[in-house]
Amino acid sequence: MTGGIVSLAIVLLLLALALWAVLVRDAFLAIAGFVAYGLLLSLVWVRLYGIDVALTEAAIGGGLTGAMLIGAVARLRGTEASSRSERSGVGLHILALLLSLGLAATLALCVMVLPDPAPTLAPQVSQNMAVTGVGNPITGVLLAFRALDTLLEAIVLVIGLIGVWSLAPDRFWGGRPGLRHEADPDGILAYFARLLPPLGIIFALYIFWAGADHPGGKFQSATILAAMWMLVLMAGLADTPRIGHRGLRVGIVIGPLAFIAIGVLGLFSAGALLAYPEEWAKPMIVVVEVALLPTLTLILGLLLAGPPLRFDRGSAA
Amino acid sequence: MRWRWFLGGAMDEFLLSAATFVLLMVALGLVRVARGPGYADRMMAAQLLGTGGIGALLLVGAAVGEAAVVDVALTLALLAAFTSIAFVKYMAHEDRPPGVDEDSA
Amino acid sequence: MDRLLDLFSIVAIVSGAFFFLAGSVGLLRFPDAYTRLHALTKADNLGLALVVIGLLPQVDGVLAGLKLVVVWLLVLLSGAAVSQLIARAARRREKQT
Amino acid sequence: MSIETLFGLCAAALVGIGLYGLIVLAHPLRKIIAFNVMGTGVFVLFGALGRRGAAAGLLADPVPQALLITAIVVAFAASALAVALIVRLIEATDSASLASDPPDEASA
Repeated sequence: MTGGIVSLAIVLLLLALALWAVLVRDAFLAIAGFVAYGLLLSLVWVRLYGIDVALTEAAIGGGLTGAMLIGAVARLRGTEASSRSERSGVGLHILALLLSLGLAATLALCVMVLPDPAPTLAPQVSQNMAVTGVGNPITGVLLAFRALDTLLEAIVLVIGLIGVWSLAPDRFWGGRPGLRHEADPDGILAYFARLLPPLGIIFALYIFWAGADHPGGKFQSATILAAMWMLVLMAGLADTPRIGHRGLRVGIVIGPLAFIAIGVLGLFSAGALLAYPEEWAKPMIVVVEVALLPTLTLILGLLLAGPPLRFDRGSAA
Repeated sequence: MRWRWFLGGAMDEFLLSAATFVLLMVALGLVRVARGPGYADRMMAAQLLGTGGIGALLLVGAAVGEAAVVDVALTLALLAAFTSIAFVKYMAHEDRPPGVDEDSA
Repeated sequence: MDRLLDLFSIVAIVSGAFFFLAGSVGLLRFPDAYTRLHALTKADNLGLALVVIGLLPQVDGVLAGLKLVVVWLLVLLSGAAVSQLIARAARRREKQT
Repeated sequence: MSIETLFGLCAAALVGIGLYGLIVLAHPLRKIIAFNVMGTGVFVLFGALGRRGAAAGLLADPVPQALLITAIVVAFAASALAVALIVRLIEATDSASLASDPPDEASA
């Protein structure tokens, strides 16, 4: 019973924050609301027994997305007023209201008439888990049963990063992403950025290792590592690498390449693309995970840093 | 976990009620963020949410008996610090009008 | 013994919840940014500390308990750094006006 | 009402709120936030469906959950690309308008 009350409190707060993020006038306040919304979502996932999802949401929704939007709004300050004058008419408001109410009502209706018992793949997953050698069913799905999805996701991330980079002005191609952050003279931020990353790295590696049998894995781990990297950059203790750097490029493609190589190997050893030969499933999965970790860390961090804007180490743009 | 055999579900109920209460307190604190007036008050929101969210998460986690929820709380603790820093960093940056330089406090 | 531990948990968590209440009330009622910051950080850190202490007897194993304490220490660390930065930003703003 | 239905209805409302903001808000950055609200609504719906599929000793169907992890990461990448595009657009044109050349035609 109390479980219902806490869920209801979460739902009401979630809806209030969503309305806040959409309706409030000031863009900065909207982002503050959206960060809060992201934090609360990890509670939703815990209530729905998706601890792996909660970990990912806590890392991405509660961390990276917020920092990215705050950085953007700080750069776009002053453009709000001009776009506010461009307010859409009453007719469009009413139309939008009707459309979104209609969509929400349709979805709600679908939720009410869902089939019972619900269709599920859980029995198939738990029957076949032993073959993969890992204990966490989510990791099993990500790297064995639906490995193609995960491979394509890694490739999508690489393409996304190329997309962000290609927005650089021509003269800065190959340069360093983002603005150079000055070292904080107060020293508190610098102190914090020296203290937190070692702890973060240890925890990220723990989450990575735990992913085989407990909630965790490369996505969550890579997100934490990327956030720690960005913290060091924000404190001005280090600079972003040049995007033309060969080592960086290798790190970015190593994950998908290793994944594809092992997938093709499966074609010969197990008779199907991305299949693992028996007995070898777990080592293969570990190799893919280890190769994907640097790729994901670099891509998530560099997506946050944005397109290259300068070459020198001084502040520019 | 231990209390199940002693209090039945009563301890779980208590933990979930405490989580609800903490969430409501966070919501109450957000009223200040909405009212402002300064950016400092708005920046406090990140801090309040981080702490309150982690507290509620730990309580719910103990109630549903998922040990891994502590890992989620740890992730939030690490990343909420990161977001708070981004908040303060960018807002402090934009607070400074052009031409006025950093005055060391 | 176990019943006593449960009682201990309940007392600690209720006191923790009280500090969350105090923090939010302080945030709403205090007159300026510095006092509000004071209310927020003291109350939140103590609130979370008491919740963590209350949960300690409820977890299985030393590692889980250790992780709970680390959560609190991390929040304490970031709370200290972030509130310093907020106070500085508020002060800089005040000087300008 | 079961928890899954509660979160399912919440998800439906989130999708509605997000869609409304996506259409009505003028500033592109705000549109991205609204779009993300809409997206998380879909995720929550998916999560509720996954929880309904609890079976065989698992507390939720792991297949939708694994896809959700993928989805959250891809949604972040897509938002990052959108933000970069918008920052570039605004810096190149000095205007936060998405309208085509005459400023008040089709202010989407």
